[in-house]
Amino acid sequence: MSVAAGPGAAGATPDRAPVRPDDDPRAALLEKQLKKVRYRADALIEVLHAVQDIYGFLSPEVLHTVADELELPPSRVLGVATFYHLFSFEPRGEHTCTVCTGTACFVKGADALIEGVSEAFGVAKGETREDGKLSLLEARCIGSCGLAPVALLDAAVVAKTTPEALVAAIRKVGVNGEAVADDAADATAGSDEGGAA
Amino acid sequence: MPGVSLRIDDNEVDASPGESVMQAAVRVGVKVPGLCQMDGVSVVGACRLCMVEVAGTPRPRPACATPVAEAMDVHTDTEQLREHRKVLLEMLFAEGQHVCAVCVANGACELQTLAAQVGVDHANFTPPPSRLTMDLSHPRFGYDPSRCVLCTRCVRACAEVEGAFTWGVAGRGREAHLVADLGRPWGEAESCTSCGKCVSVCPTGAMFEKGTSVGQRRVKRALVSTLTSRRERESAREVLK
Amino acid sequence: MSNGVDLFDLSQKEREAQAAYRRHVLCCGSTACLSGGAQATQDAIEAEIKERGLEQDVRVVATGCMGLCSRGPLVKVRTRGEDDVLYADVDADAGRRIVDEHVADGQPVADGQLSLQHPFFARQERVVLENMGEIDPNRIEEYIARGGYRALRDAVTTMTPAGVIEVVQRSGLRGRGGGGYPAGTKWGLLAKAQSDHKTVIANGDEGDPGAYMDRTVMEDDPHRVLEGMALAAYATGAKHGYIYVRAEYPVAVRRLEQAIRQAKRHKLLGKGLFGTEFEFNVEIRIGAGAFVCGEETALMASIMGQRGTPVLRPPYPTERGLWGEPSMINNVETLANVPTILRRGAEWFASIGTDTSRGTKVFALAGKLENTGLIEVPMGITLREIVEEIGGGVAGGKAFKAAQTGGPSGGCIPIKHIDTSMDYDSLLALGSIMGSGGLIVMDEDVAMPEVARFFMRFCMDESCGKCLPCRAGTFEMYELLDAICEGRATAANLARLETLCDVVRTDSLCGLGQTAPNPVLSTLHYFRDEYEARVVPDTVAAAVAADAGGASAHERSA
Amino acid sequence: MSKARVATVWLAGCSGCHMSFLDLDEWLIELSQLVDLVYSPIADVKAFPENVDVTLVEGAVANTDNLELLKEVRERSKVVVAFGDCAVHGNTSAMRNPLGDPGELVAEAYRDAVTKLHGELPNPENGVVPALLPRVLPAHEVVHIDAFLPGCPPSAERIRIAVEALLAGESPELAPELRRFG
Repeated sequence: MSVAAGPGAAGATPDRAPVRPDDDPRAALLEKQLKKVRYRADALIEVLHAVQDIYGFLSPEVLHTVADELELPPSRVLGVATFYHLFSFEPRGEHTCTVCTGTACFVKGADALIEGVSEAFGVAKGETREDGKLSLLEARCIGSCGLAPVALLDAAVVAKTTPEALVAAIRKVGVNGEAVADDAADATAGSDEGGAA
Repeated sequence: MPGVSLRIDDNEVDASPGESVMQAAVRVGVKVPGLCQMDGVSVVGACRLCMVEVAGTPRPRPACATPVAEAMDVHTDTEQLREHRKVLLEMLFAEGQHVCAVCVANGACELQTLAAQVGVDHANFTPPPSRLTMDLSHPRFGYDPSRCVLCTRCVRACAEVEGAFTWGVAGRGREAHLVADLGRPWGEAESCTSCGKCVSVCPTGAMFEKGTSVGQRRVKRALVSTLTSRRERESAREVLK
Repeated sequence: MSNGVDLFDLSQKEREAQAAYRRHVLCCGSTACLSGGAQATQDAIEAEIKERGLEQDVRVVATGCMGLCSRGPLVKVRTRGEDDVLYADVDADAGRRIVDEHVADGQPVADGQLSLQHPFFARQERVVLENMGEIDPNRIEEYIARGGYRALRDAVTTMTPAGVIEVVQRSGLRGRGGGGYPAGTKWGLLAKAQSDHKTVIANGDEGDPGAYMDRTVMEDDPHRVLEGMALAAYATGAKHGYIYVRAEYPVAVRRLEQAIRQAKRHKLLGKGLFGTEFEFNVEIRIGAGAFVCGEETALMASIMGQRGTPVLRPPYPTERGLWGEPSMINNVETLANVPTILRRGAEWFASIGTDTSRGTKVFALAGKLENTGLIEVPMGITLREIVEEIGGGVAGGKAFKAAQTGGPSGGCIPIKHIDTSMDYDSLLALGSIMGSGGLIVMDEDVAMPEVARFFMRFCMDESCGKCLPCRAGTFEMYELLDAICEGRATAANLARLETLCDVVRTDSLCGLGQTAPNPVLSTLHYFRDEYEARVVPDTVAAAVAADAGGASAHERSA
Repeated sequence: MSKARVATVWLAGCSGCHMSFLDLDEWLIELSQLVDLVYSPIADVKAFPENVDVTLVEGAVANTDNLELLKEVRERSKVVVAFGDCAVHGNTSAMRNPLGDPGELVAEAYRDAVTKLHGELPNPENGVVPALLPRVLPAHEVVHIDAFLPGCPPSAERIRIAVEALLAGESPELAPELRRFG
């Protein structure tokens, strides 16, 4: 191993994610993925994709594990992870609304979509609402320019949309208005989760 | 090995193949401004302050990363280059919080000297959020990201000379910043050997020795280049033995 | 399958199998139509056909993109001995009606028909997209039945590598990723390099926001990309290939993975191909959201699992690239042209287009037009023909203002140049670039400084941060553009913006920074009055700055 | 020949630049033959006068008083010089900028800190103390500046070269070693 943090040090540090499959079922999935790429350092990006799929986001503990397993300096792992915008360092909301901000969508009013959703649900662009219900993200271009403006609600494409229609679609999957006003509404509209798929 | 001859600002220069234009220029007393270049570590050509005009090429090239060639005609100090260097330095100042008056490196700062040379006489400071927190967790050294110019000399010295790979660059664009290991405080970086090479190569006061005050920077920037050239020389001698 | 005869057999068999059906219902299964509900349409059509017991007689195929994405889901009914009939905006009900009336009774449905003689289709010339909307991208047999892999077989068994390069060179094919470097010349450079570990790389990191040509090719005709790569590998002596795909294109990744498996099974990839020594394998690498990875050296860094920061060239990748070995990067669309060029000849290809821009170009036509979608046109077509005929004119009766090509690296073409020829050199002369093929039309309502701000925001967000001019310059230019758009910039600010354009363009390390000022320069050139109209006197700007506590990063003294 | 009308003002700074000015020592006597000092923190003049030829501005613009005075200076002066690093780029005065809202900083210092100063916040409403600007600005972000005189403080030598040039109606040209920040 080329870094000072050798295998001995790894055991002594409490903040590594468990690598033994019996500790955490997700660790088994990660291990499988690491085996698949034969622990090759150049597969770092694929491994990080896998970590995000498995854990939902990249935590420092898992990044440490990845560095150890691929025998990469931790600074290089963090450097790569933070370079690419698709990697997230905090858990995403239960639902994700991703507004495409490609040129075609820009020309057709993507800004208004973001503003509309942001106002209706009280969530800032690029962030997750405090109650963890909704993340509002931007995408560079999802390649559906013919249908501009478009947004992704979880995995479903909402095409040729308007702020009103998009807000309605988000409500339909079970996200209510402002997070603060949610307590009262929760009792009536909490059952419709994951309806978008 | 047959040498090459070229012209740098109307000086005839003899150089060896593989040398950079910057190295050849120094020998005839032409000092091309630069921040990221440093003898003893690899060349990245990132600060773009050493851009020079080479006759026959469409755009200026970094002197640090351009190898000499026979009959090359180089100009290092044209009006356009001077103007561009000034703008580049202004942008560098605008990225950070380079308050010379309260800096360890005051009087021994490459950025400060360059600004004076190039004629930057005013500036604005607007550091991005990632550059705000000073890291004083290391027992011997401190790091002030608002004074970092992202030359990555420390990253290269740490990786290429010390072999610790403690320092890396994280984030991108304007949010690019140095990190130790996984972005933990420097003092907790397991890989750091506390060798201080990063501090020695820092062109500004971003990395400093604790206990030094304004204008008291002591470490020699030549440390790393001395180490590497000595290593090369002496290991050649070992082979002969 | 070990030789060409088997390939021919397979093709024959597939054609016979297809010919056994009296009717084919081709349902566009491209990403755009799917997001418009194409799956439900296809399900309804299949159910209806089953209900009527027509399965033996009618074949339903989910094809790739038919092009007119704004009118999806699209369905095409093909009947032996009759002209094809195309239906637009086909929902499940309309799909059932098409089966009831057209497929079962032979009476085309009157509503929703779109004439295939419509200029949107008639004005196109399809080379790269020749199989789009015709084949099921999941089946290698259909690709082969339309002549696929024949060019590879013939090249490997009857031509020398130099002979292949010569054909590509003679065809005049230029790189479709933006720069327009002659493909044959690039292939020649890699062929000349001495190494046993040469690599060809297909660049599918389509980063231009507003473009999806490469995505469509990879998703809907993946074998074409593989065949193009294999031809490049044979010609240059490479044994290994990578396809670098944006992570935003999961369908493309799946289809390419499947295509690679199929090609291996049919011995079209792997060792000892066509009974010769030729060997070629392909791996897929997935990006993770970084526009700069479209740049050659950044792309290679990313393939090697590193930060996608560009490095200085020279050395060029063909000298020292991936893992330090000679490597060649071609855009997906460039490679997708190659099988057809080999099959139909350099002269045929060179006869399309203009003297310096041969062949066709695929554009993602978007923005404020009646018809938007994916089109392929001969180079040299005028912008007017694209906008007015293919695009059906500006939507809602508004006036055309400008078209943007080349995305964040490109520029705009104003109305006075609408008759310009769409080729590499004419676009360059107008201060834009061909780019990868994004073509966005803007109407009178679009404010050009805001367009420039949009692209600068993009470049600022995508700058890798390695070199100073791009990292700091794109930020400062964005701040200035924002100040201009929001009415708090002075004439001095505008002058500073122009200075920064010059510095960033001249001094940046890679193409991203060198071209980032283009949208500003171009809109300033053609629409300077819009910038000047927003500039305010010093006193006004000072008051705004003080109120905001000088929230903007700009300087006020000249 | 009438004497040039010269002023110096002190915005958000430490007065170090003015101290350095006093370091001109006996040259000050010569200077007094050439100029009338019509306004200065070291002269007892209440209002900034009209028709000033040259004004040296020490300090950054940190509060509403600084802002008003600097605008007045610009309107009433032919030549305005950013005098010292605070005026030139904000310097130490502007180091609060990255910390954000000055209201929070004031609350921390006056009300919330363990070693609080007063226990109550200074109130700009009553007109005794001026309100802080959200961000400290160098002089050139507020008004046009004709010449920059960097240094913390600029040495007496720099000041003399600059003032001599300005009085001769020229733009001061400082040698590289004399225009260093800090």
